[in-house]
Amino acid sequence: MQEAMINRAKQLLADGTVNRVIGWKRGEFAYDITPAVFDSADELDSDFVFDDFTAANVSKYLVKESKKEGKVLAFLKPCDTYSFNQLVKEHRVVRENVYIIGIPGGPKLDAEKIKAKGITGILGVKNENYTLKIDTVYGEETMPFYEAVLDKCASCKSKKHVVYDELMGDEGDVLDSDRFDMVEKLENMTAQERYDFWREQLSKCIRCNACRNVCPACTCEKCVFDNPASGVENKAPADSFEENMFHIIRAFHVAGRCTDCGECSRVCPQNIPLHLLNRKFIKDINELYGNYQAGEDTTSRAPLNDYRQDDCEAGIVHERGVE
Amino acid sequence: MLKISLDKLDKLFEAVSASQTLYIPVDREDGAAEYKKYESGMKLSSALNTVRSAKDFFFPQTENLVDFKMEGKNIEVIDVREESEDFVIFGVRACDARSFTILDKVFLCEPVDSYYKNRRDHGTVVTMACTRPAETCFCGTFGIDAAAPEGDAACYSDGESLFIEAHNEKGQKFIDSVASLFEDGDTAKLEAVREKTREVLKKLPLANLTTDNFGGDKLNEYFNSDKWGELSESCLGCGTCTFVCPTCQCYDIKDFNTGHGIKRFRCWDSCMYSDFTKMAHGNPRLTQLERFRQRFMHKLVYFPANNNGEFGCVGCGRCLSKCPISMNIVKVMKALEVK
Amino acid sequence: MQVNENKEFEPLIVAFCCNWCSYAGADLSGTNRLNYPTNVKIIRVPCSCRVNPMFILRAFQRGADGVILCGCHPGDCHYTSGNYFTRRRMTLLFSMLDFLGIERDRTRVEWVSAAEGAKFAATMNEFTEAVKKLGPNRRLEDLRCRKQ
Amino acid sequence: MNNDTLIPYIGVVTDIRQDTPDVKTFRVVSPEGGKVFEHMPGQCAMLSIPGVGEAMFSITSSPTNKEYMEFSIKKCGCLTSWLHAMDVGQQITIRGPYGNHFPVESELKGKDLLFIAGGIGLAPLRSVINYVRDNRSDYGEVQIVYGSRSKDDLVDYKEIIDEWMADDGIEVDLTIDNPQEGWDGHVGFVPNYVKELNPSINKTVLICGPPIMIKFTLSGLKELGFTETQVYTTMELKMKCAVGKCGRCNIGNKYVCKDGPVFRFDQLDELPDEY
Repeated sequence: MQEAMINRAKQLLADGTVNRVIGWKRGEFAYDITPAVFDSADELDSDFVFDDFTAANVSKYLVKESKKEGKVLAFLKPCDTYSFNQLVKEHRVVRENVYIIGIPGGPKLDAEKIKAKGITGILGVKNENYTLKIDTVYGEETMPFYEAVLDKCASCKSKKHVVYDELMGDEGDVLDSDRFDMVEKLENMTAQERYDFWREQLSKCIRCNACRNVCPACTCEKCVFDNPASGVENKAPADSFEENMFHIIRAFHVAGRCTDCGECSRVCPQNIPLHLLNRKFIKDINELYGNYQAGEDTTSRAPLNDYRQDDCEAGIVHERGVE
Repeated sequence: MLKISLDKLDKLFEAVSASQTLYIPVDREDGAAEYKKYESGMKLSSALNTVRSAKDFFFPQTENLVDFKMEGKNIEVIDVREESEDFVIFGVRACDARSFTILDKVFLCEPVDSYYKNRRDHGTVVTMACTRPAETCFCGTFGIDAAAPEGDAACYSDGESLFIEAHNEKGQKFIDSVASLFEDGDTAKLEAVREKTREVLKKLPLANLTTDNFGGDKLNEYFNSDKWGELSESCLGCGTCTFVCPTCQCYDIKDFNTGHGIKRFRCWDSCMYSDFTKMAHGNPRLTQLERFRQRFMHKLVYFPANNNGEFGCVGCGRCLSKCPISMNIVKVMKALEVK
Repeated sequence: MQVNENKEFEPLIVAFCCNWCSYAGADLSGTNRLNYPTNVKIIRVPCSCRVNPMFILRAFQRGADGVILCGCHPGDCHYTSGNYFTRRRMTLLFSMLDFLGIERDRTRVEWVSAAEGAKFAATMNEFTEAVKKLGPNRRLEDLRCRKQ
Repeated sequence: MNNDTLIPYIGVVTDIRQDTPDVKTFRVVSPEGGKVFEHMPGQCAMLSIPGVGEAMFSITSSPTNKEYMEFSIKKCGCLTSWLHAMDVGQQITIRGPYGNHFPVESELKGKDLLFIAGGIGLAPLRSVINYVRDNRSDYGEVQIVYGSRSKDDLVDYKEIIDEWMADDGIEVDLTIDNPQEGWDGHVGFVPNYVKELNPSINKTVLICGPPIMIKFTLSGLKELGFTETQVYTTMELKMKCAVGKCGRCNIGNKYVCKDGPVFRFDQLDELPDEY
């Protein structure tokens, strides 16, 4: 696949369709790839990579890239196309300046999960029939492929590309995923249990803002939490309240716009399952206002920009789930 | 050297925690390790390192500096400082132990930061030698021997027993306080383990990384390098690298109005944030390129220029594994280096 | 707020009231000499839709034990549709607070028209009682703001 | 525990003078009367209103003034707006003195001095000018070139006319950007005016003002034959701790709060261009 992508990118560069390519760049190890912009065929040949670790969603970079001179080629996985489409819908990217090639999605791997198995000193990772052969300074180790799959890929919602100019590989379908299982499990706990669960999780937060900065839906020019005039600016969670507030408000601000790409949880250095907050909103929206998938199209009204006269009352919260 | 059997470690922890607060790295459910206040039953993590570094103990993420009470036109200043209690941090790795030396250079130079010094004076650092370094480790680049860590006292494991030796008075005091649990031990096997660790260290992918071409004398050369644009291109501008870094020490001072007084607190800040240098009349670092450059220039050039060539990095590898886009000091050094 | 064994816990209730209906309703309950607890502090907003989730959270941060949002009845919004948006927003927000384990009886939305002085007083009495039963807000408070 | 520099003292504002439409000068003393601390010309202090913020301001009064300190502050951000809204008698917090100072006791001693200021840039220089006036025999000729947008924007206009101009051996050259009714002095930008005045190149120059003014004045001075080792300036960047620890006010490896704010231009030349 990587070879085919590089070749196609080189063609498009050569015929002038695009003047640069956004993709992933090889790192020091087997897994530490960096999103990067490639300007030339040489750069593509030496550094472009597409493998089991290229999980990073490059859609958000296109907010900036699409406003530059010329057209950029972007390789988007199915989940990335949802993010991109949502950005198109919000007029955050200039669609004409992006040439999209839809590429097959994951499942992608999480190096942290390999390391959590106690495997360290990793020199190389190979996938042989869904068994990972990991070459380390301490000898070769193996582990099942599926145990190292990123959480966001394990509950993949769709293999379908919602926007592209051309497609490489086969088109997939929207999947019947189990992504709301954990939300449901939490809903069925008691309030005290839920409170304890979230306190344990959110107290790990170091307010590095990685979740916000990587989020394709968080594209405000100036975030309320960075604005000294907002009265809620905070840099470090000085109190448990601030941990809660940051994550509630962040999830709320992307409610109805979050495509569930899972980047927030992927980048969290403290492994907080932030996607559960977003999925809770998605699940509520689906149940209360009808199924809605952000990024699926560019014309429908977002659930929070819309209403029906017979919407349920807020008191419905009292009637659902466990107290 | 004194030793204690590894299966008696909980006895040691019980004894230490009976007289003072003890912090040890423990495994979390998600597989990561973090320092926790020791309570009976906790097991020492075997992980190489914690996600958050040990700098928290001396330079916490937020701390109250001073309180103010405002009444009419008058202000009352309330000093909230209290003498810290004695505490022990057990199981600090060699890289983190060195980071304290670097933080000391900042906080203990005149005028001494009394908040930091207070904790530093009351904290005893007991280090633990590494036996299974990871591919992200490059402490050797900064002259740190992972098999012989610094700290007030150091521990080494040979797989059966834990050996301990003091490096200074504070460490000796710690050992004396629990001496009854230790016995004299033969270090032959330990030496073999250390030798093996050093062999592994030599084989690590970053073993050949050197700082020879960095330092204060190439300030403008590196500052004006044309690589910064490409390197910082995909930087998200989050603070992960700074917050997990054991040597990043920049902070912000902020006021919080509680409704019945003002709390002035300081908290970690990141040079990666857009408002780090923002003033009423402008910002000298307007783009991520400048902010990104500041972080690495500080560690590789400015810090050594001001501190006799000592670098502001200990090679712990946290930023290598935690950066959301895997852009880190190693990639910067390799791309930037001018021979 | 300190819980004193001798003294009954008195919750602090913040009520966001829209200018056109609920605030007038509160006024009416006053002119009709209907009692509602002094625990309730009213904040007047142009429309219930003005209330941002942040307002609710900050009320809790600053010491509120319960937050109630009152607006015109659906269909009667002075700005035509403001309260419809409020309804969706607050439903989702309250559901999220519930998801985080915050007691669900601490938050409420009630539609009170300018003519419903009695409903306003009754709602406030009822809500204050409900919050009183829950005790002080501990799960969504900012310890720095707690009065010693 | 020792006193920590991050814990401020109280200062009482005893006098507020409206200098120009957007500059006020505040007189600050300690609650017991007298100065809160001693300083040298060019040093700074952190002023704050708790709950609003804290920022670095240069001390405008001369150390030779034993009764009080003065700060000339232009309204441009959040804290300065609050300071401008204060009434006399208001307490603020103050800590310092921070940074280095103009070398009034070493390099500048016995020299002919040329002060060049633009707008609020006069504030840090006023401290030196008055220090020099009070120790007149230690220094040679003194020339002050000061310009601003208009006559109303000249800070300390009264003091300039009544005191500085009345002194023997001090030449004051004022200029404003555009012609204005009631102004019969020079009209034009500071850099050009300095060139017109053609000062003797034996003078040591102290310059402060907007960056663009400094840039053009400096190149003008070079044309006249001045060297960078003759020219001093004072800088400002965002500061939080004021003691070189919080890590944001650096230019290269130099911290403006600790190694500055006074720099000689040859020192600045060695540093990266990031200010």
